[in-house]
Amino acid sequence: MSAIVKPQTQGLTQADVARIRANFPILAERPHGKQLVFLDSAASSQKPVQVIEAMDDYYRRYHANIHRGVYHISELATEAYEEARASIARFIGTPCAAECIYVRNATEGLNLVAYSWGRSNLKRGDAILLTEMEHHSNLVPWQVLAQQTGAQLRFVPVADDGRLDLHDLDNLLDGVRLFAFTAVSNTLGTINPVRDLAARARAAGAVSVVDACQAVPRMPVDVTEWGADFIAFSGHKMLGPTGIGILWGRKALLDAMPPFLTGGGMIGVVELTKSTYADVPARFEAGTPAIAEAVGLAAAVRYLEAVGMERIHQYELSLAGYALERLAQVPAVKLYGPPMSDRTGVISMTVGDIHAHDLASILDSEGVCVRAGHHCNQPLMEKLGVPATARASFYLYNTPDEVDALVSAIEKAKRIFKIA
Amino acid sequence: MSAIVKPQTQGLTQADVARIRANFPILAERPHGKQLVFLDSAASSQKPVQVIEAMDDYYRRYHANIHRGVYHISELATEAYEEARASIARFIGTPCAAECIYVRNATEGLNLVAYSWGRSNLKRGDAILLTEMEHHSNLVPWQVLAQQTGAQLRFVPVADDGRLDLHDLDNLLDGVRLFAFTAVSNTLGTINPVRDLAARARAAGAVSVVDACQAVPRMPVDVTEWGADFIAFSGHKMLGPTGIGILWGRKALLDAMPPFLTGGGMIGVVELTKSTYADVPARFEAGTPAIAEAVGLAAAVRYLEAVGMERIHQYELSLAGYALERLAQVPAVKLYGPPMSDRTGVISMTVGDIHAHDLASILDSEGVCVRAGHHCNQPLMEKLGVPATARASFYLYNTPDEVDALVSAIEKAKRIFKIA
Amino acid sequence: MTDNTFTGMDELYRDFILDHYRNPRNAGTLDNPDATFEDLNPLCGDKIRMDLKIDDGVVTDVKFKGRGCAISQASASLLTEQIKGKSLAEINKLGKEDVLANVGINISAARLKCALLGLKVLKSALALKYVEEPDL
Amino acid sequence: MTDNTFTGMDELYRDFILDHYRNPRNAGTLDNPDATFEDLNPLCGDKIRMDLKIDDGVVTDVKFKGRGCAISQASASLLTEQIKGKSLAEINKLGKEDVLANVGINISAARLKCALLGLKVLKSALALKYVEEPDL
Ligand SMILES: Cc1ncc(COP(=O)(O)O)c(C=O)c1O
Ligand SMILES: Cc1ncc(COP(=O)(O)O)c(C=O)c1O
Repeated sequence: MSAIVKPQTQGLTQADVARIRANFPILAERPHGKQLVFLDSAASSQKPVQVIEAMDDYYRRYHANIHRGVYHISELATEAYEEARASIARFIGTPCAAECIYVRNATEGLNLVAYSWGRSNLKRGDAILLTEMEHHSNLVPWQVLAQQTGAQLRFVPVADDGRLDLHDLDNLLDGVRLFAFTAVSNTLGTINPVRDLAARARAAGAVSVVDACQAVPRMPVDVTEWGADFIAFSGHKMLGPTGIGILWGRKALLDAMPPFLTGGGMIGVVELTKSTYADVPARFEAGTPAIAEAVGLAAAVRYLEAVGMERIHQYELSLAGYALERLAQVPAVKLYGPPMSDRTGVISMTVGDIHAHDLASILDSEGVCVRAGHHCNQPLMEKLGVPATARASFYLYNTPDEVDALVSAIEKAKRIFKIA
Repeated sequence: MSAIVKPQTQGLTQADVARIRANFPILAERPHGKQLVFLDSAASSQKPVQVIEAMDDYYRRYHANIHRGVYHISELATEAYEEARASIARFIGTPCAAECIYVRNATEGLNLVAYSWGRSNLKRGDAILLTEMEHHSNLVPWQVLAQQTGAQLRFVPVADDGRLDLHDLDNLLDGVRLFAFTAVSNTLGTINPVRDLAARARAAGAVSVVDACQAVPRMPVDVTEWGADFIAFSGHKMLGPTGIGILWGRKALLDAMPPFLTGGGMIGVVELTKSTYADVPARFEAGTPAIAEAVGLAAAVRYLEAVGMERIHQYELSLAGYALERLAQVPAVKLYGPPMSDRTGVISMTVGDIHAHDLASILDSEGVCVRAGHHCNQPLMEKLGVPATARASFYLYNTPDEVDALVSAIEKAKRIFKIA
Repeated sequence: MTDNTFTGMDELYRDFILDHYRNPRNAGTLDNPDATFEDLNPLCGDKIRMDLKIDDGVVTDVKFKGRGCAISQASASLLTEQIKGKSLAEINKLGKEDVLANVGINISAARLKCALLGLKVLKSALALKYVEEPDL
Repeated sequence: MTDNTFTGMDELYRDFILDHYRNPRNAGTLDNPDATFEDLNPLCGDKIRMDLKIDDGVVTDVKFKGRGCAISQASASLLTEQIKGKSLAEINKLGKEDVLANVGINISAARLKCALLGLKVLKSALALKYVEEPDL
């Protein structure tokens, strides 16, 4: 064992976290007879009873299709669906609920921008700027868009320390119509300077698209302060249900965009051969939406607000700081990503010649859940020169004891693989 | 009161229905102090505890992101997600689970075909055949496709009796690449001859797309027997959760189709500027999917199978028959749609000069939920010459007593509007 | 999500409402209106068009045409009666409460949209006119 | 969804598995192989290529190249040892059980894919050959 003293955590006290943990039923599970140590929240977070019960209550008391329903339970459902949108809008700092479009997940949100804004605004010779650390979901849609429009793809490089190399940004932005980048790397934990990047995109005449999947769940986000044009995030990573996410866009941009998916609920006047479309946000929500999921996501937002995003952020940073300190002292552990000043609670590592899958399997046998693989970041893994890493990620329900459990499990893996 | 004797229902006995009703918590609600009489299942069905609890259990015991997760709960989630797909495939009669693509709802499924198959197979001068009774979700995506490819739209007319007028079908099919039609009209209840239409489409060299939204929930459906190429339906109309639906497609067609939404989970090898894609079905499921919803939909399918689709169909028909008989005896009630031989339990009506919304409001005050409006069928309403109808639809949890409640509520509306 | 706006249907559909629904006042259109607007509630299909004659800041004539439920058509009809001879300043002050006062009853959220459609069309017609002739 | 395939990690990663992982037998490629195939498990990135020399229906030489976890690489290595000198008929009969017998332990569903990758590549290589030379 290391000589490091357990940290005085920031943001949340031990008692706060104990109260929070009591809200997450899954934390009582005992896989393989071991206590569950869930360190994969960057892939998908667990859900508090408040969220599960909000959806339950919806199905038990007032489920009905929304809109056009004149009867009482349909009115309740419609109200809940739109109130949820207002809650989410408030949570990310916009007074305009109509700027929040419900999508299935961040991936669909990014595709919506690529199809609707992209197909109608890009032409041969235009440039799209991305970064080398983008998740496949913020990379492949732009590859397809580039192929279909003849636009060119460019990339902001990732420096050796895991930060974006912004030296040449002005050159890279020249001729760019759209700059898409992640707020936080899901592999390295790097926090990017969103406000600065969005401002420079704007100055260069480019629209900015922020993949906020790893930001909205774990730090205060204010779209007004960020100043970007679009941001996308997923409900399931922020205590919410699967099947729902948000695309936020500036009203003026959304208003000018053609529909993406079409059908019931997004129309104005429909004739056999032509139709007019509804205003934003309905224009982008074709078909019966994920109503229960909207209700669940609103409950998740209320939960996060009640705890406080700044406190969650501080707490996660203190856990990550402790984990980095402890892991740095384990021989054969190699850590990736920037120093604590520029990162969040996502930690990628390799341990000697143990493949990430074997490591994750052995950790699992101790109840410790980490993700192993390329984390939907194949080009970045190529750049790091590893086929896969193991990734531990922390959230408001994790504890310093769980960091210790992670370290012990890694030591067990080393013993099994006979690594000094 | 009418002199009609309450029917001996077919398919399900009173005792069966009592047992079924006990599984639906919402049926105990008392809007405005009245017992809930839910006659809007064609818009969205209610959910049994078995479905609600399956999702609950998922979130409480084994939620994690699927794929790439090496640890135990992620394995459980992945297994449940794929087992759900296999259950749904079996339910619609295909041995090949990979032919079932998870989508948000039928609307997204139809858009997927329009974008992926449509954009790569249609060109100027090709024809798309639809019918005059299509839901906006099976109309507007083809309008947009026609606009973008230069293809031409044609329509199978609806006859006065609410059936498709198939006289001229061979002519209409000439030069058609894609024939999209609904299996059951959501406004008139008309059951279309799917097998025949699909066969004639095939003979004419056209791909057939069936909107099965109103069929899969309420009658036995076997895609092999139907012989169509694509079918789309929504989970929320068949006891399942919101936020999930299925696009079924022939494997050979799906295999040849380019991706639609792109991002994490649907890729093969990703480089910065190009990518290869995974096989079907993963190729069409970008991003974190609706995992809990898949689990919920599988529970819904198990519930429907346990009751038996043929029995559900028979029962619904006997309720609809009883409702039509009783309503036919109420002066000023005008009924739309074909005779019982060709219809299902969806009944559209108008009552004197009472606007459908007013009628639905008054029915609501008696606890009776019906839908009022154009039912996402504006061109059909135009054809029927009414701005709106009130629509009552029946499902396995409804009873003959609820038909009586509907009739009494209509009589109340007539009294309030002073109609003889 | 409480039910406090629910009221008896007999109270909602009182004789004068049915009368305005079946015999709308000021029905029709105006030739050369000074202000006009048509709007649709796309979710339910209710539609109203309103034409206004304005003389020296006062509404001297008004006609409306529409289709939809008794609530939307009757409130529009009642509104036309209310505004004839009124100054634009007075009309500007009209709000949700006035429409509810006309209808004589508090109504649920879903039907509120119906009741307010006429007022929305009226305000849009005037807004359009203001924009086009800012010195009005 | 039960946990009956879970086994101790010491049992899974026994010395001979680690040895085959760190010192794969028959590592490398063959010049002019009679059959060859490469496959990737896109979800985890494990990759294996296998080259075979076949003489008169018997595998006379085999080499493999790959990257991935200990389970996938060690099972591929074990498999190459097992098939050298075997007839195609014998190889055709190899299945999941044989791979598990090689590894010496029952493993969970997620890791099973890793263990079976080598066998899948082997079978694909032979299938491809059969298709190209049906008289084989
Ligand atoms: C016939 C028909 N097609 C399509 C739809 C659209 O379904 P969803 O809104 O679930 O996509 C519906 C239901 O509203 C329907 O009844
Ligand atoms: C940075 C980042 N972007 C995009 C995604 C895609 O999110 P989803 O799969 O919910 O669409 C993720 C999560 O997997 C992510 O971490």
